Amino acid sequence: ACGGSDGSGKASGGDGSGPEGKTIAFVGYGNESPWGAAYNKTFTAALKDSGVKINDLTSMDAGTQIQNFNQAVSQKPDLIVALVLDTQAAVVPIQKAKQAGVPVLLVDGRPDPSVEKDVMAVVSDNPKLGEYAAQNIIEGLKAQGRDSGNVIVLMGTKSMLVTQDRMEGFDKVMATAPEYKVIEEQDTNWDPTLSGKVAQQLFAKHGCDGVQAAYGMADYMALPIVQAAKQAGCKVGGDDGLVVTGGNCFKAGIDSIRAGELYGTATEDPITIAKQSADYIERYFSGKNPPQSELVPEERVTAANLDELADQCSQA
Amino acid sequence: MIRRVLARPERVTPLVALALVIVAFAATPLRTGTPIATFDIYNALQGFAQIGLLALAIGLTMIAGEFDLSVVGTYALGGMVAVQAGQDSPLLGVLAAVGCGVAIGAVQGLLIARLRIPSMPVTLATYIALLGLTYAMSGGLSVSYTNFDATLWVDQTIGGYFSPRSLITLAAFLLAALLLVGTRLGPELRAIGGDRRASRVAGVRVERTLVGLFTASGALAALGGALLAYSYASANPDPGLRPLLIAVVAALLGGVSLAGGRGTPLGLLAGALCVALLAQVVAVSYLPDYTIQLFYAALLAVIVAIDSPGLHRSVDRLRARGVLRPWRT
Amino acid sequence: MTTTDDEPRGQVAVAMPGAPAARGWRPDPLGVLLLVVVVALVPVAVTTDRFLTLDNARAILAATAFVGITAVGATLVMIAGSAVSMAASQTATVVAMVFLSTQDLGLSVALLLSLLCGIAITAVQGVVIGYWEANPIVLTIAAGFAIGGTATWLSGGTTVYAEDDAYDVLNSTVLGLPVAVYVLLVVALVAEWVLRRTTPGRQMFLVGENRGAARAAGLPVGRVIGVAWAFFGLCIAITGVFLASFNTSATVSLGGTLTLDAIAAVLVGGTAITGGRGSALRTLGGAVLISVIANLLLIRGYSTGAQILVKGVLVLVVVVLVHLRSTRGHR
Amino acid sequence: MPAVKEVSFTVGAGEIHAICGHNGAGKSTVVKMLSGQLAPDAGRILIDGSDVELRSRQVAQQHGVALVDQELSVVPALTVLENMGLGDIRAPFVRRRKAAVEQCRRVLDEIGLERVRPDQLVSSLSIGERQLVEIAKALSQQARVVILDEPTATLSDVESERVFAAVRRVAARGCSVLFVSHRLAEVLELCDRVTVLRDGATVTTSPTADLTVDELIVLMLGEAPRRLEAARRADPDRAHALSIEGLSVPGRLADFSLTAPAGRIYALAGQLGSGASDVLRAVAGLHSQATGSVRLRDEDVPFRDAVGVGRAGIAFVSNDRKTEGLFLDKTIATNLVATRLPRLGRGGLLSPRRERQESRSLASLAGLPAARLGEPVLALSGGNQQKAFVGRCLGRDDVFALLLDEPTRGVDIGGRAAIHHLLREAADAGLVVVFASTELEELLELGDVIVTMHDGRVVGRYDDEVDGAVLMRDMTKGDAA
Ligand SMILES: Nc1ncnc2c1ncn2[C@@H]1O[C@H](COP(=O)(O)OP(=O)(O)OP(=O)(O)O)[C@@H](O)[C@H]1O
Ligand SMILES: Nc1ncnc2c1ncn2[C@@H]1O[C@H](COP(=O)(O)OP(=O)(O)OP(=O)(O)O)[C@@H](O)[C@H]1O
Ligand SMILES: [Mg+2]
Ligand SMILES: [Mg+2]
Repeated sequence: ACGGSDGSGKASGGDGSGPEGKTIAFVGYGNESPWGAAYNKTFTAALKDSGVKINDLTSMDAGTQIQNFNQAVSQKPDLIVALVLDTQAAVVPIQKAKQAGVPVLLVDGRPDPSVEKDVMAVVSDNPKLGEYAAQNIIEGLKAQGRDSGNVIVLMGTKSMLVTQDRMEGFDKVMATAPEYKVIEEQDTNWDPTLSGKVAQQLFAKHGCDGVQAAYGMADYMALPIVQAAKQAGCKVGGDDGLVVTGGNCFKAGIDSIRAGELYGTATEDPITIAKQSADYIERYFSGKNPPQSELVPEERVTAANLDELADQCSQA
Repeated sequence: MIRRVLARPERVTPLVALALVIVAFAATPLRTGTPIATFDIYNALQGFAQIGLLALAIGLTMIAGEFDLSVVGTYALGGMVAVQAGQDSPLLGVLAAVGCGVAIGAVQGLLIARLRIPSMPVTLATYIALLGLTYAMSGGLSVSYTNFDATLWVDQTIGGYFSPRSLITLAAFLLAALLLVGTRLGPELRAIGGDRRASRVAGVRVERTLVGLFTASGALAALGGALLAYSYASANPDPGLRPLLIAVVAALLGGVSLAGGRGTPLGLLAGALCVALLAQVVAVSYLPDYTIQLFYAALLAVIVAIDSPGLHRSVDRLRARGVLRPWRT
Repeated sequence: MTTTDDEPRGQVAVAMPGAPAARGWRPDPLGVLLLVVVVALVPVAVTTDRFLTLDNARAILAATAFVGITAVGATLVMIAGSAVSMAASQTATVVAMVFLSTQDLGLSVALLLSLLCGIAITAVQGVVIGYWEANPIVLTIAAGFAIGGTATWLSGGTTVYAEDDAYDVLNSTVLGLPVAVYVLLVVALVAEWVLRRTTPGRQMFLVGENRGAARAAGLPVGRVIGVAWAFFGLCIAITGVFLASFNTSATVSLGGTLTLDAIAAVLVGGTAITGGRGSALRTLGGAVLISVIANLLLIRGYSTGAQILVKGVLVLVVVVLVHLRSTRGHR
Repeated sequence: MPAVKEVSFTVGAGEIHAICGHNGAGKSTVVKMLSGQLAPDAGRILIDGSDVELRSRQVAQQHGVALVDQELSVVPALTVLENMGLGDIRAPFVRRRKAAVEQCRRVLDEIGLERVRPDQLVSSLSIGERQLVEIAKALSQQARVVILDEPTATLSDVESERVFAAVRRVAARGCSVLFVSHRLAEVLELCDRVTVLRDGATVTTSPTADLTVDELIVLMLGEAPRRLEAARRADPDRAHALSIEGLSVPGRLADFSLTAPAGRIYALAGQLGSGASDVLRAVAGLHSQATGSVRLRDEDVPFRDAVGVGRAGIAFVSNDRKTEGLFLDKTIATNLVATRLPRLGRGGLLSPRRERQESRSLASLAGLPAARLGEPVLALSGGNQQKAFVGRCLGRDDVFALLLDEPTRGVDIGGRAAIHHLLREAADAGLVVVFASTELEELLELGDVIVTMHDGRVVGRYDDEVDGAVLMRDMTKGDAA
C-alpha cells in the first residue's frame, strides 16, 4: 500500500539475507520534537522484532546532526536512516556515504536535488499537503457561500524544503480559485507562540472582516490562530466564521475539528511514515528491491472523514 | 593542598575536565563493543572545529572580565557573508566575513571601552540586531554554497585525524596561546579582568586593549562561522542560542571565570576539546541526545560550586564551628 | 634619570577655575530618547493604515502579554543585582507541561501546582545565587540544560495534552482584551508596589546596588535575592500557564525565544543590568514599545529580519542611554 | 570646587621631597596630575627644565615618572612577576622570562620579600606584602621621578624601614622622590624638604631639618589641634556588656578577649594588619573563618553570620564607606533608613510617612541638612557621607552595640568632632561602643579604654590616662619614643 513511486530506479544493494543481524545508523530528529519523538518510538518498535540493530544518533541540533551523520558513515553500517534538519548541509555527508558505499535512506523531507539520485527516500508528500490545505480553505469558503475572501498563511521555517514544497502545492491549488486571495505569508518558524503573536497582529491589521481563512502549516500553529481570532473577537468556523486549516495532524487538531473550530487538516502524521519507512527497510534488507523513492500517502482530514483518521492522527 | 589547588582553578579545571572526558571516551568501547577508530577522533575534532573559534572568541573576552554574547550573531553573519561573497573565491568570502567581524567587534569594543558600559547588554543587543541583519540578508532562507571544491577542501582528512578546518581552529588557539603567554598581552588581559582600576593606574592601556580584544573576538567568531558554512555548504540565518551556550560551557570548563582575570588559551583549548569529545562520546555510545544536556548541567554545577564565594564561606563557617575538619595545607 | 641642576626643575603650578559646574536642569537622555521615539513614531503611525485602531492597540497589548509577564519578574531579579536568567523559556515549558497534565485534578489545583512548580524551580536557583553567590549566568545556563534535558527525558518528547478543557477560561476576553493582558497589568502593578512599598522590594534595590554594603549592614542578602527569584518564578509560571492554555498542548520547545525577549524588554525599560535601578512599570513600557515597533513594521510589510534588527538597535540605544544617565554627574 | 587651587614646588635631583597636609588637602590630586591620571586645568609641570604635558600614564612614564598610588594597585589575579612588568612601558612586548625572573628576584630581595616567589599569585600575599611589591615595582623602574602616595600606611615598622632604605638608595642614584605620608615622624626622618598643602594650596616648603612634628602639624592645620579631655565614666549595668572570648581569625587575629560594658567607649588601637580591624569584622559576621565566642546582653551572638549579628543588636560601620558602607546612588534618606526598614511599617510594608519622619529625625541627629535628604549620597562631601554612615546606626532601640572601623576616615576636624560627639551620646544612651583606629589623636580623644594591638595580638590595655607615645610604642612594637 505505497503511494506513487517515481519508478526511476530500484534500490540496489541489500543482499537479500533479511534484516536479521543488520545494523542501522539512525540519524533522526531528537526527542525534543514531538513529531520526532512519536516517529522514533514507532520506528524503533516496528523494527524491534526484525532483529535489526538500531544505533541512536538522533539530535534536534542541525550541526550535531551533520556530525552524527558523518559518524554514521564512518561506522559503515548496513544502512543509514536519516531525517535531516538542514537538507543542504546533508549533501556532503550523503556524498561521503556514497563514496564509502554505505546506502542512505532519507525519510520525511526530500533530498537536495543534487544528491537525489544517491539516496533512497521515503518522503512525505509535501506538495500534496499544501494542496490539501488549499482545498480545505476553498471548500470551507465555498460552503459559506463566499465569492471572495482573504487568506493568511503562517508558514514553518521558510528555509526548509518541506515548507517550500508545501507552499508550492498550496499556491498551485489556490490559483484555481482566483476569487480567494492570499494577502499575508509570514514565517513563524514552526513556533506556536510566535504564530499566535503574529496572528493576533494580522487580525488587528486586517480586522475580522478582512480575513476569511487562515493556513497554519502545522496544527500547533493553526490552533494559536484560532485562539488569536477568538481573542480578537472574530468568529471562527460555522456559517460565516474564519476558515482555519492546519497540517501534520495532531490530537489537538482533531479535537478542534470536532469542536467545529478548525475546518480541516492533513496527515503527515509521524506514525504512518514511521511504519512505512520501517516496512521499506525490511523490504530492502529482504532483497525485495523497493523503489528508490516512495511517497507516503497523505490524507486530507475534515469533519467528513474525521472518524476514519482520528486514530491515526491522535498518536502525537 | 586542596586550598592551593582551588586557588588556581584555571589550571586544574581544564585538566580534570579533559581527563574525565578522555577516560569516558576511552571507555566507550566497553559500552559499544567496537574499538575507537581513527575517524572517531577526526569527527571529534570536526566538532571541536565547529565550536572552537566561538569558544576562543567568547573565552578571551571572559578573561578580560567581559562577556561577548554577540559572538553567535557574528558567527551567523560570518557564515552568511562568506557564502554570499565567496561563491567564486572562497578566500574572498572568508576575508569578507572576517572583515565584517572586525568591524562589528571594533564598534562594540569602542562603545564598551570608551563609555565603560557593561558588555553584556551591549553585546546582547548586537546579537539581536545581527540576527535580524542575517535574516534580512537571506530573506530567512538557508543560503546554499555551491562551491563544492571549497566544501570538500575544508573537511578533507589530513593525517587521518585532522581537517583543514580543525587545523585552522587549532592554529588559532596556538596563536592566541603564543601571543598571550609570550607577550605582555596575556598578563594585561588578565589584569584588566582582575582589577581594572589597578591596571589603569599601573599604566595598562585598558581602552585600546579592550577594543582590540572585541575586534579579535568578532574576527574569530566570523571566521568560525565562515568555515562552518563552507563545511555545510550552506549558511543558516539563525543558529539559535545553542552554539553560544556550548561555547560558554567550553570556556568555563577551560578554567575561565565570568568574573574575569583568569584563564589561558590552552585552558580554553582543553575546554573546547572537552565539549567536542563529550558530544562524540554521546554519539558513539548511542546515548539519547538529551544526555549531553544533562552532562553539561552537571559539569557547570561543579564549576558553579568552585566559583561561589558564598559557598566557600559556608564551608569555612562549618569548619570554624568544628562540623567539618579543617583543610590540611 | 636625574632632574637636572639646581633651579626650576620639577615645578608644578596648577590652578583650577573656582566655580563648580552649574547644577541646573539637565535633559534626561532616556526621556529625550522616549520623546524622539514617540515624535518619530507619530508620523509613521498616522500614515500607517490600520495602525491607529482600537483593534490594533488590543493586538499589541495581547502580543505583549506573555513576554511582558516574564519580563516584569525578570526586572526584580535584575534590580536585585543578579543580571539575567538564561533558563526562563525552559522553566515556562515545564510549567506548561505540568499545568496541562494536571488538568484532571481540576483547574484550580492544576493552577496551584504549576505556579508552585515554577516558583520552586526558580527560587532554588535564586537561593543558590543569593546565599552562595553563584554566578547567575553560569548557574542558569546549567539550570536551562538540566531542566530542558530532564523534561525531554521524562516526557520522552511527546506532546502533553490536557484531559479537560477547563483551562479555556484563561483564553477568554474581557472587554475585548484577553485575560492575559489584565494579568500582565496586575503583575506589573504588584511588582511595582512590591519594589516601592515593601521591605523586601526596597532591599532588592539596596542589595543590587552594592551587595558588599548590604552584607556588611546585615541586610538579609540571600533571602532578598531568593524572594526576587521566587517572584520571577511566579511570573514565569504564569506565562507558562498562559502559553499552555493558548496552545492547548505543550512540547519541549514551547518556550521559544522567551528568555531573550524578556531580557530585551527589561533592558528597553531602562533597568540597569548592574542592578540597583529599575522599575516594573517601565519594563511594561519597554515590552509595549518593542511590540509597537514590531507591529508597525509588520503592518508596513517589513520582513521578520527588519523587525528583529530594529529591536536589537532599540535595545542597544536604550542600554547606552541608560548607562550615560546613570553615570551623569560622577565619574 | 577646585580640589587643588594653587600648588607649586620644586624637587631637586636626588632629593626626597615630602608632601604633607590634612585629609583632603589635595595631596593625592597633585599626585594624580603628576602621574598622568588627571589633567590639570591650568599650570605647568616641568621636568628637567622643560614643559611636559602628562596626558596619560604612558606619557608620564616616558618622562620618567613612576608611581605608587594611594590605593593598592597590584592586580591579585596576576603573579608577582607579571605585576612587576604590568603597564611598564619599558617592558618588552615579547616577554623574556628568564631575565625578568632574575630582575624580579633581585628587586624582591632588596625590599625584604625574600619569602615571596616571583611565580606566586599576588592574591596569596598579605596586604603588606602586596604593598611592598607595588613599591618595589615603582622603585625598580629606573625612573627620574618616583612618587609614593602613602606607601607605608599598611606596613609595619620593619617593613617601612626596608622601604626607606630602598628609597634612599634610589635617591642616591640621583632620582627625585616625592613622598606623601601622614606619618609625620617618618616624614621628618626620611625626607630632605617638605611642602605643606592646605585646602588645595601650598602653605610653605621648608627643609625638614628646621621642623618638629608639632610645628609641622601647625603648618598643616593652621593652628595647634585642641585635645578634648577624655571623659571617663563608670560602667553601668554589667549585664549590658559585649563580651568577646577567644576570638581568632586564621592568619589575622589570635585569641582576642574583651568585655566591653555599655556606656564607655572602647578603642582598639593598631596599625593596618594589627588585627584591630579584624576584631570588629569578625564580630560583625564578615570573617567566616572566625572562631571563639561572642555574647551581647547575655545572649550568644551568631558571629559568623552577618544577618544574625544584626538581629542580635550589633551595628557595624566599616572602614570603607564606598564598597562596604553606603548605597552611593541612593538618596540620603534611603541610606539613613536602609538598615531599619522592617521597623518602618508592619508586615513588610513600608510607610512613606514613617520613613520620612525617621530620616528627618536621623538627619537632624547626625547633623545633615534636612533639605538635601532627597539628593543622592554621592553629592555629599566625604565628611558628610561618613556622618550619614554613622548616623544610620543611631537612634535604634534594637541596637545595643556599635562597632566602628576608622569612624572618621577622610573627615576634616569639624566633621570629626561632630562624629565623636554622636558616638559619645550613643555611649551615654547605654550602647556598647567599640571602635578601631590608627590615629593617635582619635584614640586619645574618643577612647575611654584603649586596647593596643600588634600582629593579631593584644599588646596592652589602658583604662586611665595614657601617653600617646606609649600607645605608639605598643602599636609599632618599637621602643618608646
Ligand atoms: N574625583 C573627584 N571629584 C571631585 N572631588 C574630588 C575627587 N577626588 C578628590 N576630590 C576632592 O578633592 C580634594 C582633595 O582630595 P585628595 O584626594 O587630593 O586629598 P588628599 O590630600 O590626598 O587626602 P588624603 O590624605 O585623605 O589622601 C578633597 O576635597 C576631595 O573631596
Ligand atoms: N558629585 C557632586 N555633585 C554635587 N555636589 C557635590 C559633588 N561632590 C561634592 N559636592 C558638593 O561640594 C561640596 C564640597 O565637597 P567636597 O567633597 O570637596 O568637600 P570636602 O572639602 O572634601 O569636605 P569633607 O571634608 O567633609 O570631605 C559639598 O557641599 C558637596 O555637597
Ligand atoms: Mg590622598
Ligand atoms: Mg572630602
